[in-house]
Amino acid sequence: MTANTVVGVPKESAAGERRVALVPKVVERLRARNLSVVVEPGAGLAALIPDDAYVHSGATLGDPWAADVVVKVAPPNETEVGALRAGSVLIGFLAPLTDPGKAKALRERGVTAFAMESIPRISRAQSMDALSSQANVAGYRAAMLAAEHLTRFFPMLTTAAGTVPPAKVLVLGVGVAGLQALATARRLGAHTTGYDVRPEVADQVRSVGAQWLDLGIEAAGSGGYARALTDAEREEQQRQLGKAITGFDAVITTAQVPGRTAPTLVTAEAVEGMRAGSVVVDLAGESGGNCELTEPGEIVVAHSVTVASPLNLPATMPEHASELYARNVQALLELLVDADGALSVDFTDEVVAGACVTKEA
Amino acid sequence: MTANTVVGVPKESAAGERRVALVPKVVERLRARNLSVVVEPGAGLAALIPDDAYVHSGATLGDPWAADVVVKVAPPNETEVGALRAGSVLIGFLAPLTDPGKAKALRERGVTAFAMESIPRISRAQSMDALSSQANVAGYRAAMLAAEHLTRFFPMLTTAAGTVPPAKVLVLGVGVAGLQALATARRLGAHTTGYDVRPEVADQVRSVGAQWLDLGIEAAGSGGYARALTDAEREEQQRQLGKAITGFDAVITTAQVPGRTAPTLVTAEAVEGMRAGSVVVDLAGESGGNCELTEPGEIVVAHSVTVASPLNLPATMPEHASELYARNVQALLELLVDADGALSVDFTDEVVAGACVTKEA
Amino acid sequence: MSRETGIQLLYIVAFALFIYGLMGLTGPRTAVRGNWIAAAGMGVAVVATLLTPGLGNWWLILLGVAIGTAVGVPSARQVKMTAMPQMVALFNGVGGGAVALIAWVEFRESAGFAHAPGHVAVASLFSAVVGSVSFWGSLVAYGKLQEVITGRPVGIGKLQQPLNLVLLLVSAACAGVIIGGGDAEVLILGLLLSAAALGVMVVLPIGGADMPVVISLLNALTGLSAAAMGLALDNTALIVAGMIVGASGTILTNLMAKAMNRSIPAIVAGGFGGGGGAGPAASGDQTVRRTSASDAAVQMAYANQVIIVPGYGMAVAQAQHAVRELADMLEARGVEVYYAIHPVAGRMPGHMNVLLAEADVPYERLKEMEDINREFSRTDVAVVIGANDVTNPAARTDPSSPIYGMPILNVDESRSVIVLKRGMAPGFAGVDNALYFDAKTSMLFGDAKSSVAEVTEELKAL
Amino acid sequence: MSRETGIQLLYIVAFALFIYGLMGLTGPRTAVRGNWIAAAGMGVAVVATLLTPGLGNWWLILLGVAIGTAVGVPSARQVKMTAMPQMVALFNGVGGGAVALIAWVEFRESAGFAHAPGHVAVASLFSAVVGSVSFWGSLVAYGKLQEVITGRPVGIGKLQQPLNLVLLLVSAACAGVIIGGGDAEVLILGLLLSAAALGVMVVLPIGGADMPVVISLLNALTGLSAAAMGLALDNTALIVAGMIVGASGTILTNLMAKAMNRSIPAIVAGGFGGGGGAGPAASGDQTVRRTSASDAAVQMAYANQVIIVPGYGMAVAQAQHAVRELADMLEARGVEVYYAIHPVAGRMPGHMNVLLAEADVPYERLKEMEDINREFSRTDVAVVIGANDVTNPAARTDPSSPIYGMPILNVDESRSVIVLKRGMAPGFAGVDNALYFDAKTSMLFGDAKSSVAEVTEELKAL
Amino acid sequence: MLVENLAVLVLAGFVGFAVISKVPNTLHTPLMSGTNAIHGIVLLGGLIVAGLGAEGVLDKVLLVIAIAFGTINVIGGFLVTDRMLGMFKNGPKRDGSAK
Amino acid sequence: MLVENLAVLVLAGFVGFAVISKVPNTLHTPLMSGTNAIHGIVLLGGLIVAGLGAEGVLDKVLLVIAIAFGTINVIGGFLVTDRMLGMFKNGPKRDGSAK
Ligand SMILES: NC(=O)c1ccc[n+]([C@@H]2O[C@H](COP(=O)([O-])OP(=O)(O)OC[C@H]3O[C@@H](n4cnc5c(N)ncnc54)[C@H](OP(=O)(O)O)[C@@H]3O)[C@@H](O)[C@H]2O)c1
Ligand SMILES: NC(=O)c1ccc[n+]([C@@H]2O[C@H](COP(=O)([O-])OP(=O)(O)OC[C@H]3O[C@@H](n4cnc5c(N)ncnc54)[C@H](OP(=O)(O)O)[C@@H]3O)[C@@H](O)[C@H]2O)c1
Ligand SMILES: NC(=O)c1ccc[n+]([C@@H]2O[C@H](COP(=O)([O-])OP(=O)(O)OC[C@H]3O[C@@H](n4cnc5c(N)ncnc54)[C@H](O)[C@@H]3O)[C@@H](O)[C@H]2O)c1
Ligand SMILES: NC(=O)c1ccc[n+]([C@@H]2O[C@H](COP(=O)([O-])OP(=O)(O)OC[C@H]3O[C@@H](n4cnc5c(N)ncnc54)[C@H](O)[C@@H]3O)[C@@H](O)[C@H]2O)c1
Repeated sequence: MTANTVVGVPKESAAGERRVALVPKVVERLRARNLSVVVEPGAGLAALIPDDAYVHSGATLGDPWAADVVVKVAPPNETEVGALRAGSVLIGFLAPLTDPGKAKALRERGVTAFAMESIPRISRAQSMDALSSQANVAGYRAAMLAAEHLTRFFPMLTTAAGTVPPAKVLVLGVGVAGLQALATARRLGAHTTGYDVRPEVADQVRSVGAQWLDLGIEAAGSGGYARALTDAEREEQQRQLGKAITGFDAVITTAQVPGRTAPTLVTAEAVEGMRAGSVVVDLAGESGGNCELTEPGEIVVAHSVTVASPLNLPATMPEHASELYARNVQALLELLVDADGALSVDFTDEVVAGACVTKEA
Repeated sequence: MTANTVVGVPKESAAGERRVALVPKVVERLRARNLSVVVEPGAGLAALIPDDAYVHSGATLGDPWAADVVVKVAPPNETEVGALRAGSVLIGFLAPLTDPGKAKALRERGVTAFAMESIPRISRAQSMDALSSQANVAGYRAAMLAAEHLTRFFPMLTTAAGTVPPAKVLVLGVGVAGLQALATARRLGAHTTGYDVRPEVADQVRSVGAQWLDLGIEAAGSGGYARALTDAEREEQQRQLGKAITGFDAVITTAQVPGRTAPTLVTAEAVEGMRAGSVVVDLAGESGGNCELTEPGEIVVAHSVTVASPLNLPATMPEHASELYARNVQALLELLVDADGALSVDFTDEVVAGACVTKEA
Repeated sequence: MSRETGIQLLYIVAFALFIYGLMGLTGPRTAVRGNWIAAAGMGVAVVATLLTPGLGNWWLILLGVAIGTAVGVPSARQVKMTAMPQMVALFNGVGGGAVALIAWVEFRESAGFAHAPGHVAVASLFSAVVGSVSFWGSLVAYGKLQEVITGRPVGIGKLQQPLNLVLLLVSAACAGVIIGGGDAEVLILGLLLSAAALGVMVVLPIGGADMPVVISLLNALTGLSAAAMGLALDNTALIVAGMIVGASGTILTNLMAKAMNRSIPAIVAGGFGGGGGAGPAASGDQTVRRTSASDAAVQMAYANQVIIVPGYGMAVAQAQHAVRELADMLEARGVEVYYAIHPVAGRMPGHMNVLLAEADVPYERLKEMEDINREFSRTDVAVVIGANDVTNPAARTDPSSPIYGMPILNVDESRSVIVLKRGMAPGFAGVDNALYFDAKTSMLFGDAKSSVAEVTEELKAL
Repeated sequence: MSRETGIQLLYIVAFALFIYGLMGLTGPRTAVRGNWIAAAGMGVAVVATLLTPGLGNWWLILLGVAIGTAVGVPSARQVKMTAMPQMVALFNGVGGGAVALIAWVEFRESAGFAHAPGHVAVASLFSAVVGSVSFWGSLVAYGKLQEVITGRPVGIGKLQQPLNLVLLLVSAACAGVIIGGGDAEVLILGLLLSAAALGVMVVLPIGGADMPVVISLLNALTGLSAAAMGLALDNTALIVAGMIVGASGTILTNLMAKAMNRSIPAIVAGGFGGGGGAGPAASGDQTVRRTSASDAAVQMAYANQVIIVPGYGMAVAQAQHAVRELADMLEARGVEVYYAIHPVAGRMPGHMNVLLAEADVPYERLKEMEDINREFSRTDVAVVIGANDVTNPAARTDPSSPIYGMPILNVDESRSVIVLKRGMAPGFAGVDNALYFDAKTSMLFGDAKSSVAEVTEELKAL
Repeated sequence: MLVENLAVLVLAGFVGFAVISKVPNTLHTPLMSGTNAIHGIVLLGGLIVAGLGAEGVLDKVLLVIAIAFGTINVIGGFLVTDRMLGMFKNGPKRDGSAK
Repeated sequence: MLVENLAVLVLAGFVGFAVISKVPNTLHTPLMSGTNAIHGIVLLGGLIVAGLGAEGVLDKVLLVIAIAFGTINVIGGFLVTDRMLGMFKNGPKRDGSAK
């Protein structure tokens, strides 16, 4: 490995992906750590970051694929895998659990790859936790999306033309995204309620001023995640949720179990029970959705209820989403290089080991 | 005039108009006042109100144009004017100041027409003030729209991946819509500032927790409205605003002077001065817009700044917008009928006289 | 133990009961009990005195007590609540009168204090002067409050002060001559009469609104005269009781004056007017009643139901958090609190909702106009915070008013109304509000945020 | 005016100064002045006494005063701040000792109070007993605090109470015989010694943590003995001063016991342990220091800069509005207040921002970790409200900790730390926090919202 | 004797001062009325002077008036105070139920 | 005489009681120390008994000790209290600037 490692930032190729892996502010910081940054021309345009800004912060424009370390947001497509230099390092979301083929291709290419989603969620690695940072954006946007599609006000308003009651918002699955969705909806004046299968979430739900919906089903898994429910539990949950959901104007679902398809929480019947004009925002679309009527990436209207399943919400707020992601990447990069900016990867480190999906043989 | 006046509710024909002039709740109340209501099938669909709901509340489905009183939201198009029965009464937004031809056509048709926007803004008539009720919806949606198009967060968030500062939102022209936009943006966590030419607005701006931008130009007109600025004042205003706007992430403009084209507050130059990714939401598009780059009804991106000029924001939240509008209409109707539900219009009443644009000869 | 000692011990018990009772009187919870404890002390003191060896003239004593009881009990029982202040003035006056009379008799009995030690004469004469001032001053105060005499200041202008000084000097001169050995009855009469004139002259020029402070001051003076009489008679109970009343009465007078924004010297100098504590801008001849944060606090604390009526002023003051805190505090005391949200309160639709949501007021506590209007007649206190037009009864009653026909919140139906605003300025519609001149309305002037905070603080102290 | 009268008047002046000084001592603003006013009163009293006609034995007096000054001044000047409590105990003890000795001398000089009125004997003997108890009890208290004697309770178990009773009865019996006419010196010696043994026996079984309450109690007793001596010597100054100390000391003892969650009877019965006011769940042998709302309030009120560190507990308690109010109050007093926002405080990114924005905390007051970490060393008080992991120094120092490597807020660098939480439960990471056992940390246990509200209330009372 | 009385006087003054430090405005009037009743203690003076010998008719008349005055002050004072305080009791009737 | 003294005693008790009603915990220790200094007034007893005649040597010795004790109590008490209170003064130095 040579000193002064070069970091390449390609333009994202996935449809609708407006994020970029590094932002100028972070480029500056990496420069201070003796790293060179090569940015593909136009890489930041979708996030409204002009090339100038990168140059200004000390990056050069050029071919990112020739770099020692390539940092991306979305997993590389086949062409991009092919463009990677053998022996180089790739950092980005790599979907190792849902798309194991990608890891294989990378291994074959002789690339050392670190998946952002595999970084262990331990205290020390919080600054690299891109799942959290992007889920946070997604939660905020989900609440906005619900407000946008609802034909009603979120806040209560007493006016000369009558009083509008506050919208009732239910969040199913209260992880990082769910909490932020609850908090944002409440800020807008909605009456918020949260539900999860992990019992410790009750306090967290209350801590953002929301109410806790208790269905009596507990399913805490390991590492702060939930476990999958048994069939009996699932049925009971659907039945009870179906009843509860009727009273809500907007339902935001974020329930996921790592590496599995998302549990179905909102049945077609439950949607039918909702008032006309209500909204379901399903953030679990990528893993199949929490709502039976979800068509990932689409907005469908059924029984006058809007069911939206945006696939990549963080990309709809590209500037801050990129900025937060870039900071995560920066924290990981700083773990991988020494003081001189030379790559020096310690594979015994818990974080490095956890994140690494393939290693140059 | 016969007892038991029939009120007709047609389906709105204007493009993008999702509102409806009466909602089931209000139909019920009118029934209690001895009025019959005929609803055109499908009239409520765009607002996600099924025909059933109307029938359930006591309306009949049928031809609304044969009714004694036709209530609409948007001004009637030529066909609709033709469908009106001579001697009938029409209530709705009629744009009397900007489209005097419509009044003429209605007069020729022998219709008595009341324009919702002409109802005097006096205390007693507040419950009929559809300008306020719809401006309120528009202000709320404008803030949401700004948040949606901004590539950044509205609220400040300190996270493991860095701190995001609160968005700075400036509202130019702080009438009803402007105040609600300020309040909504602030709820979402933005740092808000308001500007207007009427000096009494300063306190109102502060009363929703926003800051007051003082440029030293005062132009209070009559009836609580602003007067048009002189040329010198306009230039001075544009110059100063141009400087101030640079520092804001989102600018929402609502400045209007009744019956005139909207003043230009945000020059092309000012837009150029804004940070990439910033947003201008121009609510004055209908009367030409407050921003030089505004294309009414369009979303344009110039110098990486999004300039959105939604034309009929209340229609994007049809259920509550319709409900509030229907309440306004109901209040006016109640003024026009006697206890038996017979039409009995007192043209000496200040409100009735003000609202009336043509009278059956 | 000698009988003397026993009497002295009883006196100690008596004043201990006075003090204990008085401590009770300073808190609303213990006040009733405190009053009766003090009364028990009085009983002990009277019994102790009656045990004095060699006491005679029983029929005299009995007669006096019987007359006193016959007059005192019914008048105390039957006086109307509204006439309480003048009753207190009267009771205070007769107390002062008793002191003056006793001093007079002592003078006569002792041939002008011929053989008494110097301090006895001084103390007796002091009590005579103060007692007489107190008696006549109280009578004038009574007359003013009872409207027997005009409530407006009556004075002789610039000459007032010199005249009062002359009267004071005359009584002092009489006293001096008596102490110096004079024993002519005219001396004591001169002393009593000049003191009487002084009492009348000092109180006459003071306006009716300031009377409570004046009565309190005379009360403290009567206390001091009692203490002086105690010194003259070498009676501990009198000394302690009189002095306690003198000291606590002085503090109390000060507190009262402060609560009314008056200074005692200014009041006594007779500079103040007859308006009933008029607000800063009483419109026309109508007067408004001011209240203080602590009074407002007590009123709310002992209410069953309080309705808060927020308006544009609350928004301008950004007082929403303070208001929420006040409501919390009241609820913790068991008071039912609701917020009456008028549809056009503030300056934009839903203005109050936005603010109250920010302050995290539970939705269930917010009541719409139609719902809450039924509640006002069942409400003890309506607290109007920076709202004006939306509470203006002119909207119901005055067809010429620009707000005629606008539905309003019927705050005037509640048992009492407290209005928080900065001054008497009108609201958006620019019209005066008759509510402010209603007898059951009291105004707490000041920025809404600070006023609410003050009330909250007072509540905590209760 | 006779010299006697003059002396008496001086005594009145003296105790008036005591009372006035004591009133000053009850508020932090006026305390220093109050202390010197009381001292001035003491000067007046001493001068008045020295004016007593016929006073002799001047060299004796001079010698005593000289010795006292020579011992008292340097020890008061040089004692370390941390040793203040035992110093107070010592000073109190010698006061009690003085009383006992004087009573003894009086006994000897008057041949067993042969010709004195009954109450003089009673009062003298009472002062002797109480003085002796106070002297020896204080010495033991001193020894415990100075760690000359073990701080842990030393007792003889079940026999303690009966033994103490016997000792009390013995001294009472001696007193009885003396009053009955006995004049053998052995009687007074027996009385003094049994009282001495009683003092030792009562204090020995009490743990070091309760010593402040015990000292206060002994202080009140010494006051009473002084008052008794005043009765015996017919000296008003002694009576008033002694009684004031006796009464105020009793109340103070009660207040202190309440603040420490102790009951006086329980303490005196010797039921309590030696731990230094241990928290509810001191981990291992480490102890935490509890504080009270009022102490926390004083600490914050007199700080130049306070940093508030909010965490998940603030969110759970929904204490954001209360915290904002506290900060406002501090700022109104001129204290600089900042909020230190840790990037992962709470349970979601930006958790604290959302809450503090709801409470309308100005953005300028929110400080990010990197910025505020430089400030802690300049900060008087860091107030940690329901935060735990984000303040845990183990993240810097203990590589085996699950939070090792996480950047934290350096609250431990500030001059003092107040932690508000419900108990000793760990945070999200499940690890103990060494911060809580730090000498400069004090814990205010309870729900964050109510604790903050209490502190605010105390602040208002300051 | 005088001096002892002075001591008592001063102490009583302090007591009065210390007791009435901060009372809610609403209690001002009842408190004034209560202290008013207490200084009805002047009745004692009347009793003593009358009981230990009053000779002339005028003296007797004056004393009867004085005693009657004192009695009115005492009895009326306490009764009126009690009535005033009664008004407060109506309010806090649910006081027990509140925390 | 005794009875008058008792009156004084009772009144002084009330004063002590009324003055110390509610003090912040932080002032407990200085307040205790301050009252401690005040009861150093027992020094007066020593002065009187010594000054009005003590004959035996033992008596004299005892009295010197008593006076010394009293002096220590007074002087030490006030000084220590002042030092304790000095710690408070460091804090509120900007008190003037605050409102
Ligand atoms: N809601 C809407 O959509 C809307 C829109 C436009 C107009 N309006 C009109 O606005 C009015 C609303 O009625 P309202 O009762 O809410 O308000 P208002 O009638 O305007 O009265 C507000 C009162 O608050 C007081 N105030 C102002 N600042 C204050 C402060 N800092 N602290 C304490 N008091 C303060 C003012 O009196 P001082 O100056 O004496 O303190 C004023 O009288 C109606 O007339 C309504 O028609 C409403
Ligand atoms: N911000 C994020 O995105 C995020 C996400 C997931 C996890 N985390 C983790 O969460 C932790 C956050 O640290 P933190 O210091 O904010 O919180 P913390 O370490 O979880 O500690 C919170 C403390 O608050 C106390 N508490 C709870 N309820 C309370 C109440 N009602 N009143 C008073 N105290 C109360 C608890 O102690 P008692 O029970 O004794 O009162 C507890 O020790 C970090 O470990 C972080 O890694 C953060
Ligand atoms: N240690 C750290 O510093 C750290 C950092 C970030 C997140 N975390 C924790 O990680 C955890 C997971 O967060 P996430 O947002 O990635 O979760 P996620 O996206 O995996 O799942 C979202 C939520 O869905 C819930 N869920 C799963 N199945 C469900 C079902 N059948 N019904 C209802 N709810 C169901 C889960 O419990 C979870 O709360 C959280 O507890 C979070 O606090 C910890
Ligand atoms: N009496 C009532 O009950 C009642 C009811 C509703 C509204 N109103 C009042 O009516 C008034 C108008 O409200 P609206 O929302 O219909 O106003 P609008 O839509 O006509 O105008 C919006 C705002 O633009 C401002 N503006 C105009 N020219 C400007 C310029 N060159 N620069 C900057 N700002 C400019 C105006 O002052 C106004 O505040 C408000 O004051 C409102 O309070 C009164």
